[in-house]
Amino acid sequence: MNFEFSDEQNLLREQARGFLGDNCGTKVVRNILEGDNSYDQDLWRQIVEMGWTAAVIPEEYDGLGLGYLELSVIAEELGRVYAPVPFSSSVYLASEAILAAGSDAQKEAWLPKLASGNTIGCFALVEGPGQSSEANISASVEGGTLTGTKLPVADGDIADVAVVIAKQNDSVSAFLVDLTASGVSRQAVSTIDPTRSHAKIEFSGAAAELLGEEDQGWALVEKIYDRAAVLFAWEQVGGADTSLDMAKEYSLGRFAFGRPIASYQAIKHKLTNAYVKNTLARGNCYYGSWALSTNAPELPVAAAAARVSAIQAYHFASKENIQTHGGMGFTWEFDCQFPYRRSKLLAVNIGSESAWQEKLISAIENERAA
Amino acid sequence: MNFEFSDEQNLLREQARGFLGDNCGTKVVRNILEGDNSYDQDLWRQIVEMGWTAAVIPEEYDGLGLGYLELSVIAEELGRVYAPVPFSSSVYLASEAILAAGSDAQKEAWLPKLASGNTIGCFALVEGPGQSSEANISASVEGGTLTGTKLPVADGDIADVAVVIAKQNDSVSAFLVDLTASGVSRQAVSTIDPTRSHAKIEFSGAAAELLGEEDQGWALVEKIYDRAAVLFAWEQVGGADTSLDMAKEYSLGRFAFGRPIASYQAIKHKLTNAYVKNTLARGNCYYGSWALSTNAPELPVAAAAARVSAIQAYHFASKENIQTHGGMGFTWEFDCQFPYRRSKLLAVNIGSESAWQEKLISAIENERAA
Amino acid sequence: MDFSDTKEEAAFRKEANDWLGANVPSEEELEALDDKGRAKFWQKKKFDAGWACLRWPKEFGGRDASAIENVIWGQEEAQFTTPDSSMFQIGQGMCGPTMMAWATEEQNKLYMPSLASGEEVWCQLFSEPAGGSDLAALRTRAERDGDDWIINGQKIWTSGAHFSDYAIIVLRTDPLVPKHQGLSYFFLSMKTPGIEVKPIKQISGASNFNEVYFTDVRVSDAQRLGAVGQGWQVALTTLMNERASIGAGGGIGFDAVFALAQKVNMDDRPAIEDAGVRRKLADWYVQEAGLKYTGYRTLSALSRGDLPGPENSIGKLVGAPKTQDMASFAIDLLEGMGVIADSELSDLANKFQHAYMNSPGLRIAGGTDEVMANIIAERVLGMPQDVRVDKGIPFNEVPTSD
Amino acid sequence: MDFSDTKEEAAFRKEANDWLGANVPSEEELEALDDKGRAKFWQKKKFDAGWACLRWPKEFGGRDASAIENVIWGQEEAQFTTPDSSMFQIGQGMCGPTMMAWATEEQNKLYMPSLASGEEVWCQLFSEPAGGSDLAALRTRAERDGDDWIINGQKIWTSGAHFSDYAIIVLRTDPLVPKHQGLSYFFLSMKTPGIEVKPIKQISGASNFNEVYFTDVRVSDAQRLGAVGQGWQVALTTLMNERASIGAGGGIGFDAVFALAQKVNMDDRPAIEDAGVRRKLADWYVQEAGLKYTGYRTLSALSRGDLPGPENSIGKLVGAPKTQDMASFAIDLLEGMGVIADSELSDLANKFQHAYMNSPGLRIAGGTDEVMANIIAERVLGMPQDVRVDKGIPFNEVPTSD
Repeated sequence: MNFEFSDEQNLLREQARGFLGDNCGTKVVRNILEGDNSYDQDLWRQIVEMGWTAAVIPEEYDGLGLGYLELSVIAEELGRVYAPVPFSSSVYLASEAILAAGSDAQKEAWLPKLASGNTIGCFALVEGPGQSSEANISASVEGGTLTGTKLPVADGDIADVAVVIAKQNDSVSAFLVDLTASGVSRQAVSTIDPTRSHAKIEFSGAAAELLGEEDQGWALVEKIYDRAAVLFAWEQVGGADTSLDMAKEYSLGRFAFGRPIASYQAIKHKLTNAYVKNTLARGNCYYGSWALSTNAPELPVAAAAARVSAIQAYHFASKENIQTHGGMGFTWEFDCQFPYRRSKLLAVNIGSESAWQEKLISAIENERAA
Repeated sequence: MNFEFSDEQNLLREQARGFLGDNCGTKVVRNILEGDNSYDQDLWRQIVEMGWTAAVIPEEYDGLGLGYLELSVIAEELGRVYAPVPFSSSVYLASEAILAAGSDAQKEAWLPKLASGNTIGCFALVEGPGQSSEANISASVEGGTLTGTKLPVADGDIADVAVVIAKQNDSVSAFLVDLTASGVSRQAVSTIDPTRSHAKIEFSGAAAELLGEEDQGWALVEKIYDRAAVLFAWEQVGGADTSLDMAKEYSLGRFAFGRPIASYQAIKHKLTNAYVKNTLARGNCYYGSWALSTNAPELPVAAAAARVSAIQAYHFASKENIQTHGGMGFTWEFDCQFPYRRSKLLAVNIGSESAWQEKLISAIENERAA
Repeated sequence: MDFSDTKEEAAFRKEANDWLGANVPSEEELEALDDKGRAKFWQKKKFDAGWACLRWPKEFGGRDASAIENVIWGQEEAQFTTPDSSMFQIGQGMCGPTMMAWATEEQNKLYMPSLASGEEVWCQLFSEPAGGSDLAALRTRAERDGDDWIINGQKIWTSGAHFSDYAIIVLRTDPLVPKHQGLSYFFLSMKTPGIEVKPIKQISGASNFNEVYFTDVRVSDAQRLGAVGQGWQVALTTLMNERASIGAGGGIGFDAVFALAQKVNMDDRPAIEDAGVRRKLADWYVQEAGLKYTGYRTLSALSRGDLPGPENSIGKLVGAPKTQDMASFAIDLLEGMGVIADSELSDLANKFQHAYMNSPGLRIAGGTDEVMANIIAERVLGMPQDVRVDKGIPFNEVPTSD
Repeated sequence: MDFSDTKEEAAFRKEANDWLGANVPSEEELEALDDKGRAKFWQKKKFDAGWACLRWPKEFGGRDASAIENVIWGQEEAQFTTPDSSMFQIGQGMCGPTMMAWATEEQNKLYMPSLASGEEVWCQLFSEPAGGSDLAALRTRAERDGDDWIINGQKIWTSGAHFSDYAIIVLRTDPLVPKHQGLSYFFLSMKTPGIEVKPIKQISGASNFNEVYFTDVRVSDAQRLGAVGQGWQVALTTLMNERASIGAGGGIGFDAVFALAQKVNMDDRPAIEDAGVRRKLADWYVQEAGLKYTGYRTLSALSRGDLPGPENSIGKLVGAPKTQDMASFAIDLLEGMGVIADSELSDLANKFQHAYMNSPGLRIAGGTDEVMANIIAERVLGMPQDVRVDKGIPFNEVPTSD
């Protein structure tokens, strides 16, 4: 029985934590929150240099050929510092989609560039309020050109290439679209977490290349979302742990009625509750990473369980971190806002808690019917 | 603005509380729990003598012609002491059904007897696990005789007359059945709360008289359940308050680490939580009683809100009362088991929390569509 | 049990409604004014006609009205579109009652009418950075200097400090005695030299509060309320009035989320058809309805002439976390679009995001969830206080983090 | 990260499985025996072959096995249908380790093998009526009398007292010093004159616990463990082993409620199709799965040779209320039939009702939810203890209710 990360993976974690501690403190995040940049380009360049964008891309496409356990470690550490970079869009979504469905030519064309970080990818599915579904996709491709609007697209204003889910011949397929080519107009949009960029992208006759087989677009969404869910969950668990740490540290130093507020049961039990949720979510993430890294048939259940528990843990920890801080917690000057914003952003990117609860039970039904 | 009970109603409450305090202490309830009787016949006789079974029955049928605010007061006080009597079956359900749907002859035949307490009524709808619905009624009436099994029927072994929901000519109607006549076989069944009797009733050719119009059986169920929900909710709020009182008293007298456990935030906040739930449920019950007593069109929303919040309040208060008591709380010898058992019984009699949450939202949709 | 007014109440309601119908200012009357100007214009108009601070004595600018008349006035005024008067709330709701309880008649005759008329605005200077829930742990010093006191220190969470003319303030006049015994209470002009006001930006982006710094600020001993060392008792007067004026917190409620659930899709059907959504909505509905009818019971008590008790604290305790939960859930219902903070792109998301970012403050300002729960446990249920390790200890010897 | 055994672990697993396959008693072997007889028969068989109390030293009846070998043994034994051994759990899990840490080698050689073999059963006499969560507030007195001590008082919540041969016990030997300093620790025969055992009936109807009364019970000073006044330190050895052996609480889980939801109808469809039911099931599933994989992480630590920490407390803290919630919800799914406690009438309701009535005990026995939360806050998160007003005060001067 070995349900832990290996020594090498733990070494990677140490390096990642040290690097991000030095280069992605809350000042870096605050600069993006308050400034005009969509992401931290210096940090992105350094992350690329560390090889993280290349981690799971096979060596034949200039990647490092590492596994998803390594990527899980990176995801947790990025989540821990709410890194303001387009990592999830480019790595968990765009690269994964091309890896999963791309032709050899497409892989050769894009994966080396995505691995090198010279190209940033994004995933364009959502077209407005409510749950996205195979039935409510409006964007459409005809004669190799794409028309329609995607809103919001995470990192859509930063990315060079998009995996776009659209209709063609009355069925839903995935397409690769070069966002720097003509027929693409995009606009950064303000969001609840300005430290992660989102865009509205309007396509008017943009060149679109089928990615994977026709009519397999929705299956690809589900496959990529299952895989990304594990990595998102690690980012969420990382952020949830940061929230708990912040709350604990503050409670130890803050005195009321002559003693630290950490000695009051209301605070102790609140943080115990956060600890329990974080620990359960982490357990589910371990299993999710195992399933992801071994391409196990259990992935749909494992990914949904990781995602649901990580959403819940991050939501609770980030809001109760503010509560533990009292008045200072909801000031702009304090850092409590970062995990609170990020937890909500991550909770609705790639599908909400309710959607994943439904996926979980459906996956369990499928597993048990098999 | 007068959203309180009147002085007369409060006087009735004082009398009821005094009477039940003297005559329905936990010893009385425990005797039913541990003994062979289905209910406390002495207590029932006294309740009848106080006129409570006659309260809302019109004077023309030998009732007192009081209003539903008075009946609400009685319900809360009965709930407060978990009285082991068939009051809800006979008064909130059987009498109400006859009042609502009975012909003049039926009213004359049954209401004076129900008012006098000489006859006890019950309401036979459920036929097994899961939600009862118009579609899953199997009991059927043909040529004036009833065949089928009802399980469980609250107070079915005690009652003399039953309002039975059954099929006739492929639609669902209500029927009056004399349970002392031939073709009726009944058996008391053990339940989670032995202080309130339940039975399995098998009908094999029992004489059944249509109550109300044919095909209107399900409409009658919904109408009677809405009305009964308010009164059940009052019983639940009464029991929830008793649970909170017990927990508070125990916490004030129980010392740990040199001080009363009532001084620990874990206990204080737990009981505050119970107080809040009880107060909100009580607020909803007030509105429910107003709607019930004035036959207001808001009754479906008001009743469902009272029922949902009262179920939640009683469940929470009764389980956390045990928790506050610690080890002694789950001993047979202590009284914490009474509200815990009763809260569950009342939560599934006349439909569960989920069913009433659904009714509530449907009623709100209807109200807003109108 | 009925919702009708008594005869007297009905007559009062009609009088109020008639006056409002004839006097609510039109948009033309207001168009040249900014928000503060509008608020002051309307307040002055009400004052001139005897409709300001209804419960106050007439001699101080009020109407000598009963509690239920005050509620009826509020209900009637809410029927009309009138300028937002919240800038007067702290002054008229908390400062005024404290002054009337503790200041001299001359002082009240001098200051109260212009507070009631809106000509002068007051704020409350209690909270301090090191205080928080432990309000009485405040440190801002006042040292005696002849007939004056010299104030040095910092207050925080002061609403409206930047536009206030006067303030009430609690100060530490003796750090050598136990916490509650070393405080004294004053009122002073916010124009006094040495006062500096700095707005605090919240995570919602708004700045509803200020920091207020005091550097050798001089206040006359004649402006002291209560005896030296009696500041805590005076502060309790203010706080009792605070609790009465704290609501369930603005923001979004059942109606907003219900409407959203009718608009957005879940699993290719309107979200309102999803049983899970319905259960959640049902729970929120019963909480809101429960609060509403508990409020009606409070009004009944007022109507009988009774005073509302501390059980009113449940409004904030229930309402603030509920607002946060509903906002969070509403954003989830919007799915990917839930993140959009641009009202031109998504008129749906904006108000829920605002509530999401604003609700953490609702759960803290005016008493945290935890403090409200303590208040209910102690004052309603009669449970004992937690152990107080600072009890009886000189303030300057109580353990602190610094 | 993989779930495979190391080579050594795999070999050990095979050895265990082989032995079990050849030696698990058949129903014929057992049919003449009652439950206790079956348990003792199987325990003796395991003991004779070296498969009892695996982690104990061989000289005391064990196997000198590692923690992970012990887990593997447990996993393999669970694959077979064997007699219920829970009657030995407290003796072998808590009393034995305490004896081996504190008793003399002679005593251990004398008593441990027959404890390991199941020939003798031990129980633990700690809790008292006035103690509860405040275990060290126990009052049962031991007074010195020559080479003996005389015990008077009452213990409570003693599992298995009525069939135990020996017991470990903590007693107050000095009420004039602070709580933790006046305790001493002994072991004694349950056959000693003056001991009376009375079962406690629980609300579930079962009697898993006893009250044990002591009237002038004489125990030799030679049976003292640790020094006089050192009883609390000895008790901590026992309690550390208790926490390691507390599980998430038996009862019902996701599978049972999922299966029920497939069987019963809601709104004329199987309840499992109801989105609200699905959301609740999803939440319970992720809790159970989270506990399971947290358990795997603990096993990994054992496999590496590390010891599990106090974070194990989350199993009970999460599991007990979850059992209560699920039981309550399952009864609701049954609607009217949920009340039926007659298994002939409703095979569905019975187990959920049992869990409903049993779960309040799970949330209390072995440490209440609140105590478990304190333990995690203090020992895992490193937050300070609550204020202790009884600290340093002679036990007989600590405030009590009587």
